[in-house]
Amino acid sequence: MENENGKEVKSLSDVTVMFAGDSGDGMQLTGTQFSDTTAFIGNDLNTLPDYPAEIRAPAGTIYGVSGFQLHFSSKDIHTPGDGPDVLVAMNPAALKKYKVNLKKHGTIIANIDAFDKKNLKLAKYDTNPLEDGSLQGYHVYKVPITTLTQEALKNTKLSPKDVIRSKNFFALGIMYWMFNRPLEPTLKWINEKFKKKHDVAEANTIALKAGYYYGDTTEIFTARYIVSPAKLPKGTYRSISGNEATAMGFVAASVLSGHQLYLGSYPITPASDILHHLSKYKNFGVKTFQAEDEIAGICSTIGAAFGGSLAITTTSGPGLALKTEAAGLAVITELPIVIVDVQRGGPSTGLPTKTEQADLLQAMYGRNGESPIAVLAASTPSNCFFMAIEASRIALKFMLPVILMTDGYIANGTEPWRIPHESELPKFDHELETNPEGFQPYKRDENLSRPWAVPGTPGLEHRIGGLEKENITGNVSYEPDNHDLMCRLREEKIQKISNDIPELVVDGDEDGKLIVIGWGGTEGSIIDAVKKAREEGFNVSRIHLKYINPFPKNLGDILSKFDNILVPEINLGQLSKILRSTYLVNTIQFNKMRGLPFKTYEIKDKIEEILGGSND
Amino acid sequence: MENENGKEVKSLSDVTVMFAGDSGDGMQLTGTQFSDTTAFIGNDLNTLPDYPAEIRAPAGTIYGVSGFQLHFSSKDIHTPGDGPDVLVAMNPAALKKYKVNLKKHGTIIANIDAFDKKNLKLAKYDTNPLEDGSLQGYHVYKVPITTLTQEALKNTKLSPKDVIRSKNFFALGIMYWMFNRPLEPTLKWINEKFKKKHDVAEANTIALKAGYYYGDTTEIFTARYIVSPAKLPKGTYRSISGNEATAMGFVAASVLSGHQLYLGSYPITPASDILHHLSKYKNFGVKTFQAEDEIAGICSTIGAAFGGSLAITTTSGPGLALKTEAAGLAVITELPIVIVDVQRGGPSTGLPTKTEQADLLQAMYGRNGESPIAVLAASTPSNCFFMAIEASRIALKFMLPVILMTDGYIANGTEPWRIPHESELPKFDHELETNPEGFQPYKRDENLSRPWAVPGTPGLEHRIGGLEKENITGNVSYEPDNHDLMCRLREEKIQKISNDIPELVVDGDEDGKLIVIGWGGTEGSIIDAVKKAREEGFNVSRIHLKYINPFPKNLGDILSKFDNILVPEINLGQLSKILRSTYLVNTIQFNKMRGLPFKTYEIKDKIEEILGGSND
Amino acid sequence: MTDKIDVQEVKLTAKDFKSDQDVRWCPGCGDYSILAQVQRTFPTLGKKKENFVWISGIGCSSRFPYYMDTYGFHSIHGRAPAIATGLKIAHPELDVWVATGDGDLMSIGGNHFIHACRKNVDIKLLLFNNQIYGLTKGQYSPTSERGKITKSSPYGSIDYPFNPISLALGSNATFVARTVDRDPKHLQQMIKRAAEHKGTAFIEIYQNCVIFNNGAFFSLTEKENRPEHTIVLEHGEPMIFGKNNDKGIILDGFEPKVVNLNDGKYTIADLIVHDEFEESPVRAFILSHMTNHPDLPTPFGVFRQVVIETYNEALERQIKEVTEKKGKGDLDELLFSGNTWEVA
Amino acid sequence: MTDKIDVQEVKLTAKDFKSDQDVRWCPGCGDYSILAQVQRTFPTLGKKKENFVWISGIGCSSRFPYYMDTYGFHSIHGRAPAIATGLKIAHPELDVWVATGDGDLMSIGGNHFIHACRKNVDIKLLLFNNQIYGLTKGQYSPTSERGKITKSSPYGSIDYPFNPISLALGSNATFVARTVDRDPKHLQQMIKRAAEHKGTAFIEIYQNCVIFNNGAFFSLTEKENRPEHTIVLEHGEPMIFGKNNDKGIILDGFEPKVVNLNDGKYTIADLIVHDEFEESPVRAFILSHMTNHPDLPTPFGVFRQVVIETYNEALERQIKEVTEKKGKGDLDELLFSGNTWEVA
Ligand SMILES: Cc1ncc(C[n+]2csc(CCOP(=O)(O)OP(=O)(O)O)c2C)c(N)n1
Ligand SMILES: Cc1ncc(C[n+]2csc(CCOP(=O)(O)OP(=O)(O)O)c2C)c(N)n1
Ligand code: SF4
Ligand code: SF4
Ligand SMILES: [Mg+2]
Ligand SMILES: [Mg+2]
Repeated sequence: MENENGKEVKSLSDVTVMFAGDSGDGMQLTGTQFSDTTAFIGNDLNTLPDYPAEIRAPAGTIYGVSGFQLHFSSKDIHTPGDGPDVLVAMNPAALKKYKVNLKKHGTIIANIDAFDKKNLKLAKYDTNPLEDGSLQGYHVYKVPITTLTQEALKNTKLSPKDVIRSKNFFALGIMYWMFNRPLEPTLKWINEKFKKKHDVAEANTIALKAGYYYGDTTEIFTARYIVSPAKLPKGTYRSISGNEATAMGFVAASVLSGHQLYLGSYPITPASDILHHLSKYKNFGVKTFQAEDEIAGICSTIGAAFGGSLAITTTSGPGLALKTEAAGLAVITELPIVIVDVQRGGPSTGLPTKTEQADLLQAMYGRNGESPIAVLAASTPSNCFFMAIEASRIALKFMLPVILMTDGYIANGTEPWRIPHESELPKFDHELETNPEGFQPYKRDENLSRPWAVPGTPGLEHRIGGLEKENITGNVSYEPDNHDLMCRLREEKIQKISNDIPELVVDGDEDGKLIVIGWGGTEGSIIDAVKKAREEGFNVSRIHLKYINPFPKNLGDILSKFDNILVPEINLGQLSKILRSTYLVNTIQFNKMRGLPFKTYEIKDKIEEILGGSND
Repeated sequence: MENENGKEVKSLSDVTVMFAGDSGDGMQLTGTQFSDTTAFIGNDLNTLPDYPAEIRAPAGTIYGVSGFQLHFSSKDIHTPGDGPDVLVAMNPAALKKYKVNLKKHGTIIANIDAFDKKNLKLAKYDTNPLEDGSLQGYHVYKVPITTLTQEALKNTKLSPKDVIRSKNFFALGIMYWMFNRPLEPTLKWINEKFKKKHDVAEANTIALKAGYYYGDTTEIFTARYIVSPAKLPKGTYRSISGNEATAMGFVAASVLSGHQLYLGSYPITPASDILHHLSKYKNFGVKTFQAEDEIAGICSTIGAAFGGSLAITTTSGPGLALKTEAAGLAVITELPIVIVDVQRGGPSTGLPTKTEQADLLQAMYGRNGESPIAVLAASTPSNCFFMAIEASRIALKFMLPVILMTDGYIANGTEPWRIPHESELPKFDHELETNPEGFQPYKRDENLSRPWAVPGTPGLEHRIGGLEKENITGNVSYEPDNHDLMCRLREEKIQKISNDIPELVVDGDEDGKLIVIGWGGTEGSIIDAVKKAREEGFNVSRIHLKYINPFPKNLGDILSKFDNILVPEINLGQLSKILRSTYLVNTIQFNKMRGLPFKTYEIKDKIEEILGGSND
Repeated sequence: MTDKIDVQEVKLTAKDFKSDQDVRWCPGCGDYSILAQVQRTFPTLGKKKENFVWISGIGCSSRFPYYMDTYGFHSIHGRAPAIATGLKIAHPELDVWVATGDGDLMSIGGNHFIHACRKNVDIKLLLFNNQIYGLTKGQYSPTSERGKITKSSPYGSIDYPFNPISLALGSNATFVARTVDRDPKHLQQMIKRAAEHKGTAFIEIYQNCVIFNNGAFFSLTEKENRPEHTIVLEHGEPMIFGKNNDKGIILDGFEPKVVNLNDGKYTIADLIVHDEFEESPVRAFILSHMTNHPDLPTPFGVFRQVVIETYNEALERQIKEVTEKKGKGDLDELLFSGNTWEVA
Repeated sequence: MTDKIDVQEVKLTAKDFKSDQDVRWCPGCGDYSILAQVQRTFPTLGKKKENFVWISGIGCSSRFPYYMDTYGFHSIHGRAPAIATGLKIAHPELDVWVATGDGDLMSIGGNHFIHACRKNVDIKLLLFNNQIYGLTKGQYSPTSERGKITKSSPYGSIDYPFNPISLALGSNATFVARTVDRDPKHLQQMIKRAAEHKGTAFIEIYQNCVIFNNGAFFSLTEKENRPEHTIVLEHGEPMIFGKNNDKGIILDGFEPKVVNLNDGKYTIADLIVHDEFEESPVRAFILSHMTNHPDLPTPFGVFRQVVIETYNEALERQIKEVTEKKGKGDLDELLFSGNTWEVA
């Protein structure tokens, strides 16, 4: 506890802030700036953007609120935080929407200018919460952010409307002051971003600084906080979202494998950003094709793979549903493609901007006939990078389609990422077939992989297709025994992959009363929950699946060593179903389908419930 | 053993015959005639057509062979027979293709006229099997069927080509003689069918009789057989295929429910015949729409259901894959549609004319998000009729989509069917909503079913759609808790159906060492296998699932009472997976993926293997 | 149309067609105008309120049904025409309308669109063409101009756009029209015309997306541009346009050409007289190719309307004919038909 | 085209394009002729054998790739154009051909068809139009005439057919032609023309299905009918037809009309002179509507061929431009771009 400028300075290890306002208030941008700066000064962090399905819902309404939650710490953290310590509410609707999650005794910074009659009514407040005593127990700072911004910018040449648009930078300034962050990264960003709009750059700069100085000089803030850098492994870091990491992972896979990257895709939330990112990388020879629909997306991808590209298609649940028939074609033709499914809330259109894990069974089984596919799942934003490479590597080596699952949470969420060098990345070992001698389209190697003989190669002319193939020759075959054989070979080939992926390492004791097993984007919540439970003396272990079909070889063994198996999933128990049928083990399901990542305490409470014996 | 016309007459209880020839030889027609006549005289019977994927493969080739297998008996039977006792081979390719299945000491009637050099070569015979001794051990009758037909028809006005086309009737005549069947039903059929082609009618009549008399008079046949009528329950019978039964079942459901029947479909083997049949029933007010693709097929069906029709769509595996996204829309809008999946060999285009059971997991899980659907499966050709009614009844009562699974084998196979009267059919109890008072689109009744309020009803104007709905009001809702609730309600609604379907009745002891559990089109093989095993002293029980989602209520109980659970499936273990995860029971899988129904002995051998203790 | 009119006892007003849902489009979005014009036109159609159904796919535009107090169905991306088709065929007494976007109808829904046109099902398709994917935040669409810079085409798109009017005509659509969000009166007229057409009616509505494609149609809609860059098609009228009505369109061989009516070379008598009802679609096709032509005005109005039996009419006719011939279906009779035999 | 020609050392013959698979179409099927003409034409194109790829969907016609000794892909129903598009974009050095049927391309594949036309991807689409679903044993297709009795339309179909040429033109296809299985020479010509076109090339081939739709085109293909019922389009030539070359086509307003050259009223100079290369598609569209017209001959030949940048060319150009501007992509540089910071 130091003193500076007459204000108390407190040291904290762990803070969650939430920027919330109208869709038009620029909250996503504000949150991103705060997180970039926070990463820059060395905190570990994790973010969760939350925006409406509407492009611009009418101002002031609750469904028009856009929020950005950000968790940062001097320790290693893995979730965006269960609820904010500090809520910046740019209007009443924002307060209404996010107050429920606010931590006990949390702080609210409210833009009182926006708390007028109209906005209160739109937010369905009968009385002004800033005045009716309903916020007792919270630290409420009422700041006339709009007025102060207008005041600060009164000498600029901007229109009144544009002036008001800078108010998010004012709010950001306050927060930078409160958490002791430098202004430079954002100032630099403003100058680059608005290079051509000098007026705007100037206004935002002034507003940011004004907010900072406001915090410093005004009487209302009595404390500011220091969150020291986290002890992260040495290296160069950047902040990265899952979609960006996925895109870069595929570029990396293209460079590593030597195959041109092809993406055939149709826009869909929350997967579109992968398309957006990859369409920028033309100088890597990346070819992106915005197809007429998801079916054309995957079919063009299959065409490109037939031709020798590292070919991928990206989508979300409804799009995956449309791709199933063609995915089956990739299965039977044994062509290497990667299908990325950035999961969102379903069924049907469902909750398009919310996260979920309910496409797993579709990925596993959603095709006609026995049509096995390899399934991988990324667990954090940065892990998307590695899993994109892994998905590519497996597809090319084993000559088969791979589905890589991510979800809306990790796709849009960000975390600091220690950037690997090319040399640290996985190796690709597969070859194009070029030798006509003894060539047979379905002759298999030790991995049961068939040769990749691409058009343009003299002497390897051959035909593939969706009718059952005779093993080895690849000719059409209606032979009963051949079909039985081929169905089993396709399945066996998937199982061969398990020789090529890492075994699971248990986090915690290798046997005991309870193991928590998760997959995909819930890893952060589970890590933190298990850690906290252990800190409170509970003996609980943990594993996390990134390879689902096939499972790592030692999974069955591990599970057999625990009395209880807890499977938290953001679905109604899909992994659980697979574990039960594969290993005949009982599972304790823990399912929430709220369009949101798990909160740490939810899983921790469940662990305690099990180990406390109250539920046995 | 009697004597008649100098020939021995043997009595048999059980015969399987196979008519096989070139695609152009009319074998499907011949087989159908034989089976109609056989049904007519009161045998129980079961058929298995087997035709090539090509429309007319080049004459004489093995892949151009078309076969029709038919099992008839004086007892209750359930399969088309493991292999023929008598093989009618119209050419060498037919002999080549089906000899492998011929029973020991079986009979071959070969059209020696077709065993010329060219045909032998096309059939890949180096030497003539009729002469090289390779058929030793079989009863081989070499009949110059073509020549004899030409001879018989030499006085008709038909062209030589047309004369030859009558040779299948000659062959049929021989078989009618051999098995003591009356000619009248076929003669009647000929006269109706060729009403307008008098010449053809005459030729076929002559050929049929000539074949019959040939059997009677010629020296080469030494015996004929009597297969007495089976003891079937009293009633009026007809022979019926699964597709025809499915079509009629829906017409019945339409009449019973009082809702106009709507079918939106896109042709696909082996489901097209349902479309063909239903398009004939315009005088029942049935509306069939041949859509531009499967997606339009199901979407138009959803539209019709929204409007108050009993609305169905029919397809096979690849089509089901295309319908998954829209099926999810039916799930979330809780609209009653029936999707019929006539399964065929997969993955992808696979084996389009062969049977398989490998779409079960796709039907269960092949949609994005938690998107539960009711799944029913018909078990025999005639059972399709009842299950079509059941699927309709459940869809309308519970307001949800239902998938009805059949397969290529039962769809094309036929069996005698005791025709039920309207009064014997299931009752429908559901109502259209008409009362605006207190109307809410997602208000649920005790079955969790929401009201069916159809456009055109004054005062019930409302909006539905694919975004998550608020329970009761049906408004769009992004509320986390509402989504969780709705996902669970949709699942719970499926489970409610189990109150409305029959419990399983065990065939055999209610506990013991082994129970065989099957689903869908394998029932016949399993019944016969279990029966035979029991006859040989093995204590084995049996249940068969026609309702898969939800399972009948007592399934878990039943399974828990047996030491071993054998699950024969024409896939790699899909029902098995569901049983294991649902009940945590060990299963013994028995899987063949040969595009063919199980042979009775295959399952029986497996039963013996298990109970003999050799495999424990 | 008289057989369909069934005058309501209480006269409907625009308000009767407003649902209780808050409208959630961006302030300034062209969709608001389309909604308002529909709500204004529907009460004038003399049809029963409960018989109206709005079906949509996915996109900003596809939110439309929520705001209409009629039956409505916000379905899945691209499939609205197929759902509408099933509904109309099954229940021909309903008035089935589709609200759709250029991504929804021209991209993923293209097949259902051309087949609906071909089959002449009596449904109304309103294409909200903003030449962009709005809901997914701004990717180019199949109607975007080539070279457009968007999120998915950072270096400019390389796709050539569809001409939706030409595509509809190439699919034999029986009613094809174009209008624009900023001309409420014309928009109302076109809605009314579509409502009165028996058969698939297609209206392309140029719609401004203020957020991702603002001003896409300003060259056609703003006061200063409009008279010189657009021409309004009127049946039986010569094709005249221009600020001073001093320009006209003639047919020069196969191609339309602008002529000046003031320079003495041409008179009104030389101009093409518009004929909406011509059986052949070739005239309409020629006019459709005046769209965004550097030298020609872009046409608005009804390009084509021909009346032929609709799919739903044909189906009802066939059911009637078969029923008359065979008698109304009897279930027992059906079940007991064919070769039957008795077991005693 | 010269840049693409790379003369083979060994001259190819038709036999080089015959695969070792037995052809399994019905005896007498029109598909045999199409196969033969392709095998005859390919060796004359001066292209590398290993660069040819045939892609098909599902249908009798889609068995085509098995019989060609090139790379081949018998894919799924309706999707061949999408697969071909991906292959060509990714690997523009290949010559990508699609064999498809009227169900495959016009029904389930309609969307990919119109989008391939619009995008002008350099692929060749050969439509085997037998106006029936062959492989599924005889249902009417989107090109079947109305009233057709088939398995799925026992009382006559109530669908109006597509005119595939009009649909292609409505989708802005850059190469559109029609030919027929029974005219081997013309078929070969059209194949060659398509091969030489840069951009999406669409050929409608009337193809006789002997089993389910025998004789569908006899009124156009049989000796006695052909001269009076068909007209062969030739660039730069006046549109003349008839047994004695005594009839011609003029343009009467918007509509083509048959005139007699012998009655003294018209001479050859009055006739339409065909122009394949006209930029606007309206002429071709007018000609397309002569198809199956009671008073007009059905045209065969190239309706339209225009050359504009293909999708694949544009993509390669853009990659080149961006690479020139930004330098060839470097992975480390990409990974380390943006806001980075060091942890020591
Ligand atoms: C199957 C599927 N694919 C993709 C999407 C994502 N998506 C939603 S709307 C849309 C396009 C919207 O554009 P448009 O139809 O022009 O409507 P607008 O928003 O411009 O009115 C897309 C690609 C989806 N919801 N479902
Ligand atoms: C997804 C899917 N739907 C339907 C089918 C069934 N099917 C196979 S070919 C075909 C149509 C064939 O007609 P066409 O394209 O005209 O080809 P043709 O046989 O006449 O040459 C259909 C409906 C299929 N194989 N896959
Ligand atoms: S994004 Fe564009 S189209 Fe969508 S609501 Fe906003 S302005 Fe309208
Ligand atoms: S069914 Fe028709 S199209 Fe198919 S192979 Fe036979 S003749 Fe040819
Ligand atoms: Mg749009
Ligand atoms: Mg066809």
